[in-house]
Amino acid sequence: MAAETVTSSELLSVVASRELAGRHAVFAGIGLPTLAASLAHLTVAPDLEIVYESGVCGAHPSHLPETIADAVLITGAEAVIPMPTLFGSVLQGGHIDVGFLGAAQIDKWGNLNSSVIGDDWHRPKTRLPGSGGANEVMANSAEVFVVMRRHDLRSFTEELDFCTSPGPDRALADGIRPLGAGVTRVITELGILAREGVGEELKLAALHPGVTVEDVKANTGWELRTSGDLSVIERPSDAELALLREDVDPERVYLR
Amino acid sequence: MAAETVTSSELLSVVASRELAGRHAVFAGIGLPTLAASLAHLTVAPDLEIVYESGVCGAHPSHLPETIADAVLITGAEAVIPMPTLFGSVLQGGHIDVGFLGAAQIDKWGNLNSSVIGDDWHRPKTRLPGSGGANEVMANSAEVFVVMRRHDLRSFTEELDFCTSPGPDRALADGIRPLGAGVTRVITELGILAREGVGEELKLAALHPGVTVEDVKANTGWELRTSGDLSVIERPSDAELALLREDVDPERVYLR
Amino acid sequence: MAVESATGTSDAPRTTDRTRASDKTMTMREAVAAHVRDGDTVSLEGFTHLIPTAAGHEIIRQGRRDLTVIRMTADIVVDQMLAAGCVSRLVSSFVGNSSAGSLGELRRRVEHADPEPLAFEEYSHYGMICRYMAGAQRLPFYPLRSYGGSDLPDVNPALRKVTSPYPGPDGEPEEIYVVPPVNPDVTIVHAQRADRSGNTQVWGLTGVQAEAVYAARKAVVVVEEVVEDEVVRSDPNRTLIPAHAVDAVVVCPRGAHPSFAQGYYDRDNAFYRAWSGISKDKERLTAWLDEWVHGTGDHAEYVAKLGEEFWDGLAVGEAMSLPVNYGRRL
Amino acid sequence: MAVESATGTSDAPRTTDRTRASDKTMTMREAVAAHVRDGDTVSLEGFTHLIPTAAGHEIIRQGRRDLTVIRMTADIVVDQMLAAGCVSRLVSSFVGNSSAGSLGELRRRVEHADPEPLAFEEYSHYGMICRYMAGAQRLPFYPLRSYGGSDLPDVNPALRKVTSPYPGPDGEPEEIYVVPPVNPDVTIVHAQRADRSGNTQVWGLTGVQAEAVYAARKAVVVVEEVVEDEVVRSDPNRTLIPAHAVDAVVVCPRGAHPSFAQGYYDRDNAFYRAWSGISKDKERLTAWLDEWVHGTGDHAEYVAKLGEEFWDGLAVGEAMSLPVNYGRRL
Repeated sequence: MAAETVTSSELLSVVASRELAGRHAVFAGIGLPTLAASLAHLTVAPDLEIVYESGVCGAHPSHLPETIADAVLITGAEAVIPMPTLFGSVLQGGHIDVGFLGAAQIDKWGNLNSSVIGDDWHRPKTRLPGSGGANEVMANSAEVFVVMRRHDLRSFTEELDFCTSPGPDRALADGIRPLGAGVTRVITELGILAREGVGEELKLAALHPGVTVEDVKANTGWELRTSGDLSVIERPSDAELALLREDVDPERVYLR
Repeated sequence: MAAETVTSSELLSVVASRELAGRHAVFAGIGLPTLAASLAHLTVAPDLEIVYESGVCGAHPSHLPETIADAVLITGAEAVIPMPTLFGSVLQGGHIDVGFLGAAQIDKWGNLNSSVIGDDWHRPKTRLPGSGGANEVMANSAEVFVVMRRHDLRSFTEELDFCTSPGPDRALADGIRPLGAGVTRVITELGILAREGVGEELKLAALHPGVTVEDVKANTGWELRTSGDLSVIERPSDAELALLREDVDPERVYLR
Repeated sequence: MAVESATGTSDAPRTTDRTRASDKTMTMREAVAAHVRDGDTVSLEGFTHLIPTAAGHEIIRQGRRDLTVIRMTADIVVDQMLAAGCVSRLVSSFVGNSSAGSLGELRRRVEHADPEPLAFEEYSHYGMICRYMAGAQRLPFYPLRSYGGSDLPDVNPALRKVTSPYPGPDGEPEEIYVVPPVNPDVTIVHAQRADRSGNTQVWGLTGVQAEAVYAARKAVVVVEEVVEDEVVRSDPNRTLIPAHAVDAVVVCPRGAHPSFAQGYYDRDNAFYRAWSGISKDKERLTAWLDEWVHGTGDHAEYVAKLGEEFWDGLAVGEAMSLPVNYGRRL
Repeated sequence: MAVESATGTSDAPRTTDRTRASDKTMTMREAVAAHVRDGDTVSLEGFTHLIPTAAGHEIIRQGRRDLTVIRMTADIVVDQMLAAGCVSRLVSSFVGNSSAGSLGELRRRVEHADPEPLAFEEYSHYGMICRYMAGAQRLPFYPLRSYGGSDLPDVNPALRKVTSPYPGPDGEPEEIYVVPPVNPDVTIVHAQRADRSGNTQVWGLTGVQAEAVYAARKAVVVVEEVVEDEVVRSDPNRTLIPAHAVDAVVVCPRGAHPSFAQGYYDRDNAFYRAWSGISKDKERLTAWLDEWVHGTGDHAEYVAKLGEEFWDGLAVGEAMSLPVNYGRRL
């Protein structure tokens, strides 16, 4: 199992899983976040629970789920709760340590756009799906991890076309007291950007082996600063890859 | 089954049942209101549903329930709903046609006191149980029926010692838009007081046979006015009494 | 004494002319004809599970126009209703084909006003949930900790702020966003089973269906099967929607396809993936509607047209819940 | 890169150090010792059904003082805790012995400050429910259509008004009362069953227990029985309280007496009727506490002392729910 054969999905899943060390409750969609959380459960976060946006807590699926509402997530789960309870008591109630989000655009404060591409919301160039629960995941999770396959100037922008899910800095400017730290980790094919909370920009914190600071800067739309203790990300270990490939996604549904 | 043998409980139950003609959803506690609603279901209101404060809808009890939470109300019921749904969606949501309430004191506007006797809430002469759901039943039911065994100056007062459950007139004066008509019927051992809605006092609307207007006035703490079409209440019919005694409460749990 | 009905002072939208004991079963055709009118505000709920697709198709067949559709996840059924010209306004928090791709018609309407503009009110999921809760609870607004710093309030004037009358944790006044209630003219949901009077039981993902029903002036429940009263009454906690909130019960097996009904049939993931392609091409989309909606008289024909082999592919096995004891007085 | 925990900016009371998979079972003695401290705000919920009496008794045995007790229906268990001197403040919406009579100790405390005053915050039922909902949902307030024109706001300054940012039905500004959140230090509820990690299943009357648990910093679930994981997982919709909200699971059969546990034992109506007499006489009340609470080491002793014949009188028969199919992928 040589490191060279590691796919992008495997790499991102393994790196994200390490960031979940010690966490208890994760709000995650299907795909890389589920793979990361499932791997973390087997390695660095044995008590980890994945809460799905559909209301499933403590799933024990017979097959790897294809959607957050896959019937296999429900059968055998520990609890299935109504949506008002999920969003009201669990998410807004403050029970989520880490929420996973994706987005079409992210800026240096970790604000996210998943609504439209183009200047005019009313007549967008591209209509995207919108918030779903992203606005709430951002507002209420203790912290948010963003996993982006693509690290390029289209996604990492100086200015968002539209802010769907704001971080705490924008909330404060709007007179609203933020409850969480916002985006604290952005995990991409190039490395990891990180910030800790209010008033902090996303800085380059770690690089994948072989990637340079210049590579990342060239693909980031704002003037990216580098963390003082910039590190190189350890390659996925044989143990991590074995668990991921044999236990988490043996049919390679997501490990494309 | 001569009318002379009719007990006070039977009389009040029968009279109250007639007032439920055509109603669909009743919010009722155990005792006379349940008897009245059960009898109405067999006579003037075949579609009547009793919703209990405990969250039971469409009960089919094997025995006459002793409390609103009696286990026999739950087994075999059509629905048992959580308290936030009961009070939020059913009651405040506007699904109750008639709410039944009791009280220690009632005034001419149909405002009710079930909190304290005595001038000082902080150091009352008698501490009563308080609102329970009465404040909400009053605020949200389309109309409220009050069944009072005792019709005397202690209960029918010019001024309440404390207003626990206000009618719509007091709500308006407090700047709150009322949703229901408040108390529209007060059924006692002497007769029926009635009002239709905002701005109206309770007036004497009907008398039991043998009771005089003066009897009622002497036992009412405010200057009671009489309705233009004052009527005499028909005695319970043999059919009503038979249903009440044989079908509704054959073990005479409440028909003392 | 004559019993007069109190008029009260309420101008709230609720009607309480629903009866509990009566038989409310009717066909989908009858239910849509009776309860969905041109210009209505129609809520179709079901979060990825139990999506009332068959009801959407019947609305298309009956040619309803100028509807305001309220649906958290505006997905395939909404794209179909848009393409059929039923919808002039959409209120939603997610306009995508699940995780499987895009909604072609919706994007043409929004991005190019093709063939005509679509009025769109954008919320987040919890914003929609709170609107239903406010509607169900007859509240003037519902507070939520969303939207602070978002651009959504700039394009949706319904998102407003209230100052709490209690000091915040720092002792200073605290502001919070609120959403207004929604009271649909009719809410349509799909469920596993109900009795004839409308006591509706749902398991698996229960979404926001109960709140959407309580918020509505009228409610239609579409079910996989109508069961005897004894079945429902053996487990009253399973009744998510009591009869007093229901106006019509429609029996429509497999009416949630391509979504799923837990314990009845599985999700048709292949159709979700196919929809992005179908809907991207207006001609293909029109042909699909002609064949599968206008070309079928009702959902039973649609089901038959898909064929037994197809349904075998979505069949599920048994995983029965263990019973609980409600107790009986001895 | 070292993983550092984000401090965030939240000063909300929530802790997320609860784990899902671990075994949280402990004895009542351990649970009360660990989670109920002098001066705490303690919520005990269960609306006439599943009242956590045994937990109240253990709080008495351990001599807790200066508690603020939050309970919608302050009934026998509250009267007992008052008499034992545990409680300095009560937050409630109904202070009566069900429909069976009075609470003697409560009335002495309120009417005569005997033996000492009781701080009392009076609400209505829905006011209490909304306080729990605001607490669970981390809201600064919760609006409700109660209290307009009531004297309750005069004696309870927590009842305040907010003006809706949307016009009322008449186009004019609309005011509504609100209540503040409650976040108990610990909520204790009784339930039929849970697994070892705290996934708690309740049937029959479910009251406000889930909201009271979610509102609390810590939660103790007392159950009639702990069951194997497979039992809970056979019916995940029955789980009212997920493990992530639970800190301790206490197995305590018949711990809800004199209230009832649907399907397990019936209500002891005779004791409810007797309580008015017992509590009216301070000496009788003290003797009752000495014999039945201080005089028993734990609830198992209390149960044994009542005797088998007694429990036979509260036994219930079988009325099993019909199972539903959750489905299995083929």
